[in-house]
Amino acid sequence: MDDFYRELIVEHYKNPAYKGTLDPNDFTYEDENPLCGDHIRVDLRVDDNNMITEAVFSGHGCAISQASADLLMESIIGKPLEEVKNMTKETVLELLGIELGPVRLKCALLSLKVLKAGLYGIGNIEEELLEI
Amino acid sequence: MDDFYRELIVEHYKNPAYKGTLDPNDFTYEDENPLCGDHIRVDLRVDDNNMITEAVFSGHGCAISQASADLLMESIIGKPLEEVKNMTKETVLELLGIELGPVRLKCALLSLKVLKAGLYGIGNIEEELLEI
Amino acid sequence: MNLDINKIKTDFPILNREVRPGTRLVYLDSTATAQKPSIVIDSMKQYYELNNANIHRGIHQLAEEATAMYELARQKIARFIHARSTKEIVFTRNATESINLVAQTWGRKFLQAGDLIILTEMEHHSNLVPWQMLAEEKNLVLDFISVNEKGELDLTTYDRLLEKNPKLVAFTHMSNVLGTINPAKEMIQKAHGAGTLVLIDGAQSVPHFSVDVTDLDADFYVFSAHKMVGPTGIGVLYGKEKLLAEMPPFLGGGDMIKKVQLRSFKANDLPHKFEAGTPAIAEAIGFGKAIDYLSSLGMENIADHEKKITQYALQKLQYVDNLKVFCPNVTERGGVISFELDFVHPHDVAQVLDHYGIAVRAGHHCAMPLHEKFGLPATSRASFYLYNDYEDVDLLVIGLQQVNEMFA
Amino acid sequence: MNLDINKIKTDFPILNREVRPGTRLVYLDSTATAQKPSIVIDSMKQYYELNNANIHRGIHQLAEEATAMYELARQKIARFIHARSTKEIVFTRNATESINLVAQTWGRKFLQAGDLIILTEMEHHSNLVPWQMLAEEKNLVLDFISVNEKGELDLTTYDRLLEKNPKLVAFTHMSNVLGTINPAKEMIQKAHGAGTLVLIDGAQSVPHFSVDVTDLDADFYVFSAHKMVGPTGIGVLYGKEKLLAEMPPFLGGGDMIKKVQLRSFKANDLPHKFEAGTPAIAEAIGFGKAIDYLSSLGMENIADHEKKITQYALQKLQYVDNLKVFCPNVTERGGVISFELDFVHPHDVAQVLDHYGIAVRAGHHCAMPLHEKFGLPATSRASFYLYNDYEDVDLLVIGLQQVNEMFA
Ligand SMILES: Cc1ncc(COP(=O)(O)O)c(C=O)c1O
Ligand SMILES: Cc1ncc(COP(=O)(O)O)c(C=O)c1O
Repeated sequence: MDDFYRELIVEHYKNPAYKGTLDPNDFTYEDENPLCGDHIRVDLRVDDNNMITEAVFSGHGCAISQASADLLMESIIGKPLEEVKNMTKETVLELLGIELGPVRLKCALLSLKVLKAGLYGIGNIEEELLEI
Repeated sequence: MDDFYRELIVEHYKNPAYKGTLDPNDFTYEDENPLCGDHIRVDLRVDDNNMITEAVFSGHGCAISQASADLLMESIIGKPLEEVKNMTKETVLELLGIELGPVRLKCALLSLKVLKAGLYGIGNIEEELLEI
Repeated sequence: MNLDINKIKTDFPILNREVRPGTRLVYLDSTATAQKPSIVIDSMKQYYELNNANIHRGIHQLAEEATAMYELARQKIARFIHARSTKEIVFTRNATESINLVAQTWGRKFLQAGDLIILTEMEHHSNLVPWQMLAEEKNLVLDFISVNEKGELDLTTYDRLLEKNPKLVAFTHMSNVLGTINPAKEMIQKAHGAGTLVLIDGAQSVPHFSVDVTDLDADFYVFSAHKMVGPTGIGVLYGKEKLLAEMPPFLGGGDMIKKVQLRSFKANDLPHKFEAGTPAIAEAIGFGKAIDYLSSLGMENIADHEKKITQYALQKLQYVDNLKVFCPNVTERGGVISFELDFVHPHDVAQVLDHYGIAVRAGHHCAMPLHEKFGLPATSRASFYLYNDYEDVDLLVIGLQQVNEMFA
Repeated sequence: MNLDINKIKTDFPILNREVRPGTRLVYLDSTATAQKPSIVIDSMKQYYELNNANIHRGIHQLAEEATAMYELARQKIARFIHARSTKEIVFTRNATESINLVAQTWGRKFLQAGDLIILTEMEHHSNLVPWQMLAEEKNLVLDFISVNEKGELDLTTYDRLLEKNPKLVAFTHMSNVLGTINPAKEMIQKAHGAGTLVLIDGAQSVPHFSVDVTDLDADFYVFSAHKMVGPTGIGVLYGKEKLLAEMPPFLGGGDMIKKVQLRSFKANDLPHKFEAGTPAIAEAIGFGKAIDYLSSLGMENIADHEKKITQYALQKLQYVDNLKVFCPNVTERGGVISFELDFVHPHDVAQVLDHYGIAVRAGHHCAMPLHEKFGLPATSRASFYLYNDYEDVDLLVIGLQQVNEMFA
């Protein structure tokens, strides 16, 4: 625990590599988790082949939501948009490398939810993502 | 059990001594227990001092309600009306000489309820009587 | 496969009990509530001793365990009745609350003065009174599929009633008095053909035979844990997701919300939208174990066993003097037999049987209108479940002969 | 009298649990739900193993035992809160359902468009949403007693609001976030002076100090068993008999009726009128044992103990860097402390504490409007009950220092 918290999560939380905004961008979307007030925005740039070239997040929240956003941004750069659509809760959990209870899961998945909801252009995919 | 059922209750049920109606009478009142369909009517005659001279019941129902009605009639003859008003659940249970669960209690007390409700001229004294 | 009833009896601690010194319990009142196997009882004890916490919002270990256990129970129930998703499984206190929930949310929102609801003459009060209350409030019309002499629904009146454009048909899958199993699938098809939704009272079916709400195509389906070897205090409303989604919330409070401001709130997702306040957590967990227990025996085997016991009982009861079974010739029937003994009031029957340790019900069994229709104020009722055997039936018969003798 | 906490801890099996190998549980989340002593857990196991039956209508031995046990629990509760009669004690699922019951029966019957209901800014969602739903349905007006910076109700706004002829005042006896104990008796007197009825949310008071509804002269009073060392799945609505008698039934079905015909019913006497269907029987029995347990310790002693622990904790927490208690200066307070750690999200606080076996809550504690008022999306909350001791507080403090270090 000390391990994961300090070394991975706390590190990404305190020193995120992909925090910021892009202007102009090809994609921007934001959402929040009313439970804890976490708020995340994601900005992307893509090339002509719909390959992600740049990805950053902004907002505030707990270490898990911020760290997983940072890790997610890192992982999607260089990937086609289509591939991102297929990402699941498992994708994020693998990035974090830890097990999470249902409440923290919502924190961890907020950035993926923002990303997918933005890409699909639909309001509510949370449940599909979060189904336990 | 065999004892009480056969010897007291079944006996009074099968061969009630105070079953019938009085015409004319000084008092008549009837009520039923919707739970089991038991129906009891009580007819009384009183003398000038409001002393009960004759008491009979009619109706139908289970052995407990019929037997306790028969025992109750027997016990009130020769008593002043006022005394009947003060009779309680314990009075009837003593007459029956057995312990009863809450459902059978309602059966046992139906005749007293009829009697008291009639004497008080009020609709609902069941609860006061039946409170456990 | 035959159930090993001797083995099963040992799963239920209460069946070892002596009602009075020297008198073993013969429990023939499972239609009122079922007994519980140790696996169910102990799961709740264990929950309280190891995992107890409030759910859904907690981050600490206990809260996560409790939440996972509670939601796992929902999954088990969804699978048990073949629901499409856990979103279709709402936890309530009992079947009764489930019916009221539909009446007070779906009914209040979608029904208007003059709308017709079809019920049947064999309903339990719990599937009558909620609709009477709604009918009074909204000026609805109630009509009833009649019960014929045989004790079955008269499907010709049903067809005729469906022509009147009813908004809902609500009926019991199995009668708790006659044991009649109604042709739910056929009746649902007919209702849907007429554009009508169907609510099924499954309080007596889910415990006793395999139910597939998706195959039935039921719109709402309700039942209680306590009648299916589970704990008191918890029941289920199954509803098609689309219908539940359109319904307004039922009770307001913690857990059923996404967001609250002083003057407004946003309801939570299904099924939480309908679960206000701290739910029956331990009970859900016990309920899940009850499902495990029933599944491990197999609902087909349970149904078969009950059928055999019931046939045996119907045969044996013919030899009890003065005994008249209430509708003995019902074709499709579960393990419930109501009867009268001439000259003996059902209360006295029950009390004398109790003396021999035999637990039966006496009364109107929460179905006064059915009793009234047949001119009976009350009946005695023996009902059978997976832990009853032929010997229990034999003891009932002996007990009834004693009653006869006493009152002869 | 001082409580013997070491002895008490052994009454609660879960407190022996290691959350993870080598890490003992430090349970500081009793405001969400309390842990249960063996006497409560075992009473329910024993009920299922010896007495289980459906109640009220049964003549056999088990049914009579179950009925007597269920009704005895009601008596214990009536005595515990000093109700005048068991008719005033209605069993519900939880405090939330109790509030909804009042809103949907009394509220629906007696309130009209434009009528004013007074709530407060510190209410739990369960004492907000039911009134919001009713207000929307009937076009009522809601207004709120404000909470001042100190964390107490502003009684001047209350006086002003009472002049507007409100029909009901509903407020919590004790805040589940700030620990504030509101001056219920004084507030009820004022309300009655203005001709207004009062509902008190006692979810956090009845478990923690002695409550006398008759002395308070409360009109309605609600609470949940699970927060007072009792089981999940059961709560209470106390109502003055006269008020309950005037209210229409809530849910329809078995047990809440005297008589049913196909198109009409006659409601049962109090309190059964409000208890539809098979109730939470085992839970009532466990609830009764919880009352016995609390009474044996003495509510005064419990309150004293919690006061001491809370004072100790408030003092100790001053020495945790970056920690800010949410309203530390409330005068009358129970054993609840919400706080923030600068730079660390409450979810992270809770998760790191959990690593050390310390269970606290993080979030809005079902009081979003209060958090919003103070500009906090979420807080961490530690709460104390009769089984917590000074060592638990010390461990919390050490845990928080660890959090600080990790996120420094
Ligand atoms: C002040 C207050 N009111 C109401 C409730 C709701 O209690 P329940 O969830 O048991 O209905 C709670 C429980 O969190 C509470 O703290
Ligand atoms: C057919 C039927 N419906 C509904 C009910 C009500 O069940 P509960 O009391 O668990 O709500 C019963 C239980 O007696 C029943 O037999």
